[in-house]
Parts: sequence; structure tokens; C-alpha cells
Amino acid sequence: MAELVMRDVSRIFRSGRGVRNLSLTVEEGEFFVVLGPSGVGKSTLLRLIAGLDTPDNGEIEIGGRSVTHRARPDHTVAMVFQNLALYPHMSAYENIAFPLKMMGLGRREIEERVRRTAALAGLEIDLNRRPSQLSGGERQRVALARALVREPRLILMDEPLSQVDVQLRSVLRVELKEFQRRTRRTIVYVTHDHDSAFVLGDRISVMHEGRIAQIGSPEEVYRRPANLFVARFLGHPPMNLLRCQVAESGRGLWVNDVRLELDPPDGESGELVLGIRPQDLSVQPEFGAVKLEVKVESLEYLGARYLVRARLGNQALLVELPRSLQPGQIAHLYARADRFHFFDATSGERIGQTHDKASTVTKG
Amino acid sequence: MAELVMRDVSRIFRSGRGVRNLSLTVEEGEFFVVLGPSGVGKSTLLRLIAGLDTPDNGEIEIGGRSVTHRARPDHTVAMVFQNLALYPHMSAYENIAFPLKMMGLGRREIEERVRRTAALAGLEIDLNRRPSQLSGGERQRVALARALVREPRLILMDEPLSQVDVQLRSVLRVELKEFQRRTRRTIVYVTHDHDSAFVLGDRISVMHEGRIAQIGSPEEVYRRPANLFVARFLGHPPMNLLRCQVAESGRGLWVNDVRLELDPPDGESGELVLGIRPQDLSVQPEFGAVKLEVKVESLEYLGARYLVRARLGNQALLVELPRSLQPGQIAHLYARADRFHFFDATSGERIGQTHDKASTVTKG
Amino acid sequence: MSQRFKLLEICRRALSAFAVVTAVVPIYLLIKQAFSVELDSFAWPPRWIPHHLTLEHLHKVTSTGELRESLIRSAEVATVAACTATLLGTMLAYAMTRDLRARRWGLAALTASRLLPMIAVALPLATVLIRVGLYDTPSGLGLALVHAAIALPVAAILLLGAFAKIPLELEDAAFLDGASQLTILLRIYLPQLKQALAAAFVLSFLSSWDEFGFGLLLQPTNRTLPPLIYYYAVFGDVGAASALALVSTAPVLIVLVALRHILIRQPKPPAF
Amino acid sequence: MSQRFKLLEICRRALSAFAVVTAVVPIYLLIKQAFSVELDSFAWPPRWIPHHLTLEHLHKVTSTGELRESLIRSAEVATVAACTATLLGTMLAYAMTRDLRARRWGLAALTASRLLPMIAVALPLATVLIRVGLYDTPSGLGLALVHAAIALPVAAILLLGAFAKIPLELEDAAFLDGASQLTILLRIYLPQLKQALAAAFVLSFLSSWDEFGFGLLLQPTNRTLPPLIYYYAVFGDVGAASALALVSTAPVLIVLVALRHILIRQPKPPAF
Repeated sequence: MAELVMRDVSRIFRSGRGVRNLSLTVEEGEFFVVLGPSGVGKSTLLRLIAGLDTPDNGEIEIGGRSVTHRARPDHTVAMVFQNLALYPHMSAYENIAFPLKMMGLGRREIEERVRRTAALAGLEIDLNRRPSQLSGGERQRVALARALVREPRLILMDEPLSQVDVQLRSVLRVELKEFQRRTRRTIVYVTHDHDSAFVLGDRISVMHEGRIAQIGSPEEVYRRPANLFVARFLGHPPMNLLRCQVAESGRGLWVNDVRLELDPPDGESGELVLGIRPQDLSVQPEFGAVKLEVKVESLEYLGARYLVRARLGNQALLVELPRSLQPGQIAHLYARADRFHFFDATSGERIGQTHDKASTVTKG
Repeated sequence: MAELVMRDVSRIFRSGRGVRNLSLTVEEGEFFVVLGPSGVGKSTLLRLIAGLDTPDNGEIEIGGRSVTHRARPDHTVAMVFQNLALYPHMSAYENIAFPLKMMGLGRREIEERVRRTAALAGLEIDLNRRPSQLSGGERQRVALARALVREPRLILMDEPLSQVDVQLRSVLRVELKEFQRRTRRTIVYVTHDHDSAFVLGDRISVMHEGRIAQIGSPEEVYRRPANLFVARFLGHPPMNLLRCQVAESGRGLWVNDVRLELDPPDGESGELVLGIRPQDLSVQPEFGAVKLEVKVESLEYLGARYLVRARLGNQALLVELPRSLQPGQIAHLYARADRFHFFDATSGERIGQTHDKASTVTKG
Repeated sequence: MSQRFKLLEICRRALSAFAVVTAVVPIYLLIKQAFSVELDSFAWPPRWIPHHLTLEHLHKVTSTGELRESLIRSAEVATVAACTATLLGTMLAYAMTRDLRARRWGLAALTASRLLPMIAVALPLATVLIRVGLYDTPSGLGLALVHAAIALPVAAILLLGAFAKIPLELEDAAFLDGASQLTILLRIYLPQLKQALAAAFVLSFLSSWDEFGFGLLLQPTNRTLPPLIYYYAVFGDVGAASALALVSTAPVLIVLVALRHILIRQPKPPAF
Repeated sequence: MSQRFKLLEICRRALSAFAVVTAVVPIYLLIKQAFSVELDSFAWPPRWIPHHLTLEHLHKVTSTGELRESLIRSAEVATVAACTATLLGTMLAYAMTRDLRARRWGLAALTASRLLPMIAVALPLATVLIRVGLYDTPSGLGLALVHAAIALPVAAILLLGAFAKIPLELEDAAFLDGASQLTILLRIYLPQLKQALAAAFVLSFLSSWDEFGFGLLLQPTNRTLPPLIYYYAVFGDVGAASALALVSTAPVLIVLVALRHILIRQPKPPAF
């Protein structure tokens, strides 16, 4: 059943930022990630769902009931904030108990539910300690427990992992994913961090200027980006995007004056944008059938790999290779034909079957 | 000729932080990178070289002259600060001209040198604009030009690229490296960013708690880390480090109760720490002769690759693979014997020829 | 290094000199005048160490009923003023915290009200107080309200700083947790504002306790302490005035000693 | 939303009410009293719109030499006080910027000196000024120095905030570029402090211009403006006093109008 439905929701601020005509559906038990650069309207979206803000237009439904114009939020939604927003003057116990106290529950019931929820969130600490006496990971778990304790239908998370260091973040990420797998809670998680989105999300919604640029599984958005924005935004180093002309015959492409033996999608002609990820190119001929002749310009040593800056025609091309090449050298690179992406040069939309989920390619 | 020599230099603050018994030599025309986590004494080191601080002990020589106890810095050293430290109330021109004005040069000579240096630093802007009217990259170049204009023997840089965004950083990095290749200036560059260190440095000095943990070329420190600190600090995800026992025969190793057909360095016995990078493991048998049987625990999709969390014996092992594995599955991984690192379990020092530069392996 | 920071050294010495001239010397002289016979105080060249000590002034001052009366009145006025200023200050600071426009205009109004010449405001205020029957009352309620208005800007700005340290998300979180706005103010904000509230109260109290001009104008017969000291001094009894002034510094000294840790541990400079 | 922020709305209204009561009403009454005949001012119930207007008070006030004399004296005293406070404030703020220990003790000393009761300090100060021959002089130099000391804490804290916005690396960079410490102060710091220096000067000037208590005590015959107004009021000529008070608000109004943009555009709350 759809847990959260947003229909044509808009909330636009005077700065012009906000959320525009946004529609989405989150299924029960789904880990739904909203991914986008900062300032794109992700937090606005979350505040609208939470009831901290009211949409200018559109409808929001949670668990089948409209919550668009609720006077105050009910117990169906809980939120974990970016800075966690733990009450600094209360102990961990009091923090977790606060929502229950506001519900007017009795002391014994509160105690029992706090203990149970703390265990569920993986808290094995003395709950009498204040947030300032806890480690980053412990604070994270207290915030999670406080969000869980009222057993909401929907948990909203606003980049709660952004303030812990990289090492701890990857540990907490795995822990959070495990927690969600185990308890099947519905979670809407907002982030600008690709890694978090890929690791956590059952589905990812990529946002761009207040709108949704693409929704899909991590594999879908990475392997079949729906438009140039998603293609550029996901992946590091970013996807190479080359302007090219379809050959007059309709077979083969011209990148400036270099011909590629790669067939464009049927029926296309004129100018296209061709995309290929730096990791999808290799110097080994057995890697793929499409051959690219490039001029190596410079290379950077990255430890496990080399990042090669090269030129195809007069356009820049980044390649990630396990071995070194000589600057100035002419090199032959190989790629599988199905690893190339085509985009319309004017609209930026993907050309080819974007939404065909059945065709998800397995890498090998 | 050695441009900068530091001999047994110490500068310790009340907090216990600082630089301890540090010796190093930077050659003329070298791009020397000091790499380490924050708070490790990198900036202190730079301030000592600049003459902004005075060592408690030891000697500093620049261009063969002792500068340990200079009253004020001469024209041999210039510095680019982390926040660039451009004078906000002066135009780009006045910023670059300021050091020359302080030297008391005439107006015409100043003008000529400012123009020349601005061109050298790649500045193609209206020099009458203020820093606040410039882009991040332009500000970077103004700061570089101000450091260059007095033609110092030595340019010190304190993470000047840390405040621009990732995309611009990689562009400016390449530009800076190109500039140094062209002009053969001696540069000492301090950073906590592995990528910058690897891309820029002719040699990298890895710092740990005020001391130098290892000095060498990027390839050397990455492929032959001198101790556990360097092994852990360089590379992402970090190197797997496994406690193991040398088999009684002196051939083969035990990781808990799992036997590896991998010979420890001659003459070693008892407990060792075995290191292997996540990227040096593969599921393809032709990848290497050493076979590891692991249990897959979970995996994270990273776009171009999967990060697999597995167990060898009862120790955690991270593997980066281009394809997916099933959680719970028993998998066989392969690695080349020369990709394993051995460290002394108590001292943390590398076992085997650390400083044998001739043996630098080429990856394939 | 010492070469480099010569100018800094000069400035640091100016700082010490300022502290000595504006605080140490007057306090010493005050104590000396309160306990020495008249001649000593005006001796030339000045005598730093008095030859003749006396308790006469202190005795004279404590034996009159006028002192007790105005001591109690000053304390009452200062307490009412401090309570009012702290309460109103909290409300203003809260409004300014959540609302950017309120903050802008609020800060402008608070600053502007501090710039108004006291004497220009005092005359019409006296008129208003006469009309509403609060001029020169034995309780000094009118003066207390005026003192509250004077102390309000500092109290509000101090509390604004304390509010600003509390992330707005805390209020959002409490709202989602089901707390009403009053609950949020009482159970989320106030516990974190304890120190700032104490500071606002103490500063408001002292500013009222020390205030001279409005006291002189608005309570000409039912005097508070500072005008009383002024009258003693003007009528020539400098010794008695000094003894009284010394008594009036008591709460200040208590506060300074009590707050010495907070006063000294203040790493960040204000952003004003 | 409106449901959620009911308490906020109450606070916002308190803010508006405060602005009206402390600034708008007194200023209106002052103007009214300065231009209306005596009876009107004390009429009961209060008349908000005067029936009889007159220029008599203003004429009376401008026709005496006493006014001109004390106007000039007030201006001189305020100028000397503002210059001194700004100069010393810059030195102190610079010392506190570079030196953490100086900052701690400096802020403590500045705060403590502001807490001292004015009346307690005034008596020994009068003694000192009498001894050094600066008591009740026609130029008012003694009073000017006292006013400078009073204004110094605010000036120093204001400048400290401005110094704090200038990164320390700028000084290091200029040092490496070969600048002396004086060059650094004059060519690196001062150009970036212009606004803060102007603000410190203006605030010091106004605080001296408006100061009443010390003026009353230290310049009993060679009066500055506020005590003169007080004497007019005490001797029963409220109309003349009001007219004079109105004149005395002139520089404040000029400053408020000139600085209205800076006063209102202040997005960040102070961190104090």
C-alpha cells in the first residue's frame, strides 16, 4: 500500500527556491532516498511531509489520509534532523521519553517503551547521560530512538549522517540499512551524498531545481540516467559527455572529425550528446567492441587507479585505468556498445528506453 | 641543490601538539607535499619555514643559509594561505603589488612586474577588481601571483585548494601542477587530502603526531607503506589489516583458523599484521595465485563498483569488486602475492624492503 | 617575535593602564575618603596613604533613618525593574529569534531607544508619571518601570544571543514531538537560558541600582540611593557621601565576585 | 502555521508596544511641551493634541547666552571624549584580537568597569580632578576624559567585533610581504575598520553629549547641556526645558537618520 502520496505539490519561496509541481509515491516498508545538490528543495520537501510547512498547492496523503492542511502533526510522522536536534539539557532517556510525555502516557508505560525502543535502535548505553556526554554514533541512535518511540508510520531523515566523520558514517550507514531491513519501516531519507543514497535507498529520487529529475533503483539511475542532469550528477569522476553528429547514413557517429563505429538509436539524426563513464573505458580490446582513438594529455595517480585526461576529437575525455599511459601518446580505448548513453542535445532527455525496468543490465 | 633543509626541528605547544624532531630536505624545483590528518603539525611546520614562528630546537636552512633565528622573513619565502588572505580592500593589482611596494620599488618597475607575474599565474582578468568580485579560481590565481611576485626561492602553500568545490579543485590542481612543471619552482604544499597529495607531489611526506611517518614518491607511499599508520591513512576504502600467525613450518599463515598459502617474509615467526587493499582482491582466478575463502556479509552499491563486506576467519575484510555477490555466500577471492603487506604486530613497522626504490612494481 | 609584536605590547600596556586608572584608583580613593578625616582628602600633594583613619562618616550615615529608607527603596525599585526587563526581554528575544523582520526592526528600535538623550526623555516621562499618579511615590514604582525600559535593550540583546545558540530545529523537533508553544518555551528554551536569564536579571538590577539621573528627576523627595549620595556631597559632607557610596557598591562587589569565572571565561568576542 | 506561532505573535506585539511607549510617546510629548502653553502640558485628562501653540519657549531659550555657551561646551566635550575613546578603543581591541589572555582580562575589566556605580566613582573622580586642576573648567576637559572612560568599553567591544571579522592570516600575509606592524595597522586593518570606527566615534559622541550625572557633579558652574536642562526644569520652567531638550536631540536625530540603513540591516544577532 502506498504510505506517502504527494500530488502536484508546490511550495515556492520568495527567493524562487522550493518545490515545484512534485508528485511521488512511497510504498510501505520502502527506504526512499531523495538525492540532490544543496538548495534544491530537499529539506522543503521533508518539512512539507512533516507538517512543519504547508504547500501552496497540491495534496499530501499519509497512510491514505490527507494531511495537507492539518493544524498540527499527528503521530504518524517522525523526523530525524540534520543536527539531530537532541534536547541538550535532557538525558538520553528524557529525550526519548519526551514524545511519550507529550502524549500524556503514564510513567510505567513510558519507561517500558523507552527501554524497548532504545534496544531496537541499538543503544546499549547508560541512558542517564546527556547528549554532550555521548559519542557521535550514540547521539545518532538516540535521535533514531526518539523518532521511533511513538511508532510512526513514516520516518523522515534530513541528512542525519552528514555531521559524523567518513569512517563512522559508513558504519552507521550499514547499521541504518540493517535496521530498516529488519523492521521494514517506511523511511524518507534526504541527502546530497551519492554514496549514502546508493547504499541506503531501495529507490532514489534525484531532485533538480525543485523538481524530480528521475526516480528509480540505484542501479537504474546510475545505469540509465534519464537526462543530462542525472548523468552529470551521479558518479565520480562525472560521466564524459560529448557532442556528436549522427553520420548521414544513420550508422556511426562523428565526434568533431573523428568517426565512431557506434550506431545511434534508431531514427535519430543531427546532433546528439553521447555519454560514457570514465570507468567504462579500457585499454584491453576484449573489454568491448567500440574503439576510440584518443590523445593522452595528462594523468593523475590516484593510488588504486590512474585518472587519464585525454582528447577525442577536440573534446575532453576522462578515463579511469588501472595502469599508466604516457602523456602525448595516442591510445586506443575500448568500450561495450551498451555502455554508451544518448541524450537529446536540446532537451537533455535520454534517448532510448529509460523506464524499461526489465532490461536492467547486470554488470560483468 | 637542497633548497630547504630542516634538521631535528621541534616546536611543541602547551597542548602537546606541534612538530617533534623533524628532519627533511627539499630539493630545488621539487613539488614537496606534506600530507596528514588535521592537527598533526602540518601548519606549524609551514609557519616555522615561513618565519612566522621560531623552533624550540633544531636548524632550518633555506638556499644554504640558516634562517632559524631571523628577526623577520626575507624575500626568499612566500606563502599562500588556506583562506588565501587576500587584502579585501585592495584590488587584485594592489594585492599583487603590495610586496613590491614594501620593498620600496618604483611605480614603473612595480607595474611591469605585476603584469608579468599575473600573466605567469594565468590571470586574464581586469586587475582593478576586488577579491570579492572575483571567482574562486581567480582569487586562487591572485594569491599565487602575490606569492610569486617577489620571486621567492620557496613557495609555501597551506591547503589553498581546500575552500573551492570538488569540481573546481580538480581543475586548479592540474593547473597548479602544470605551472610548477613549467616554472620548476620549489613548492612545499601542505594538505590533508590524499587526492591532492597524489596528483601534485613529486614526493610526499606523510605526517603523524608531529613526526614524519614516511617520505617517498606517491607510488612508494601507496605501494610500500612504511608502517601501519601510513597503510591505514592512504587509500579509500582503507587497507584491510588482518592479525595472523606464521605457521610453525615458517611457510603459510593462519588468519584465526583459516590457512593462507602465502609465505611470510624470511625469518618471521609468531604474530604479524597482514595488509591487503580492497582493490587488490578479485573473484577471477587469473588475477593472482593466493586464494582466500571468505564469507560475504553485505554489499553496498557504489555505482561503478560494489563494496563487499566479508569475513576471513573472524576478521572483517572489505573488497571492491565490479560485480555483485550474494550476502551469505562463500566466495573465493584471488590476489597476487606481491600485493600483500606485512607489518610487525607490536611496532607497526613494515616488514620487508621498504626503501628499495628499484623494486617499485608496475601495476598490471 | 618580540620585534614583530612591539605595537601589540604597547596596546597591551594601555589596557592595563586603563584598568588601573578607571577601576583601581577610584575604588581606592573612595575607600580612603570614607575612612579618613576631611583634611586628608584634599591634602596637596595628594597623600596616597591617609594619616588619620576614622569610622565617623560610616557611623553618621548608618545612624540616620534616611539611609535605611532609601536603601530599601533602591532595592525594591531595582528588583521590580530587573524582573520586568528580564520578562519583557525574553519575549522580545524570542520574537526576534524566530522572525527575521522582527529581529531587524527590533534591533533598530532597541539601539535607537538607547541613543535617545536621557534628559530629553525624562521631562515628558515625568509628565506622564505625574498624570498616572506614579511620580515621586514612596514605592518608586514609576521609576522602576522607567529603569526597566532602560535595562530592556541590554537584557533583550543578551537573551537574543543566548536564543541564537539554540538551534531552531530544537523547536521544530519539539513541535513534531507534540509540544505546544508554551511547553516549548518552558521546557525546551528556558532550561537552556538559565545563565542568560541570570545575567540579564543581574545586569538590569545593577543598572537600576546605580541609576542616578532619572532617580534625581522622578523621585525628588522619596529618594533612591544615588541621588541621596549626591545630596550629601553637594551639601559638603564628602566623607558621609563617600561612606554611603561605599555601601552602595556592595551589591556590585557581590556580583563581581560571584560572576568572576563567567566574566573571565569568555573566549569569543561579541559580533555586534 | 498561525496556530503554531500564537505565542510568537504575542511577543511580536510586545515588541511593537515597547517601541511605541519608550520612543514614540516621549518624543511626541517633548515636542508638544516645547510648543504649547504651560496649562496644556498638565491638563487632565491628558490632551494628546494641544489647543494653544506657542514659540515663546524656544525664543526664550535661544535668546540667552547661557545656551550658546553650554551648547559649544557640550560639543567640545563630546568631540574630545569621542576621539579619545575611539583611539584607545582601537588599541585595546587590537591587543585583545591578537592575544587570548589580553582578550579575557580585557573583556572582564571592561565589563567590570561598566558595572561600577557611577555615583561611587564620581566622588573620588571629583577629588582627583580638583587636585589636577581639571574640575569645573570652562573647557570641560576633565569631564571629557571621564566621558571617554565611560564610552571606552562600548567602543572597544564594537571595534573588537570588527577586528574579529578580519582573519589573522591577513596580518601574517602582510608580515611575510614585508610590512611593519605600524604599516599593517594603518594599511591593512584601518581601511577595513572604517565603519566600526565611525560607529564607535558616533556612539561615544552621543553618550558624552547625553551624559547627565557626571556633568552635574563635575561641571557645577560651567555647565554642559543636560544639567542646564535639569536646572531649567527644576526651577519650574518646563516649557523652556522642553525646548532646550528638543534642541539637544538634534545630533541624535541626525545620527539616526544618517545611520538608518546600518541600524536596520543587521541580519546576525550578537554572540555576546
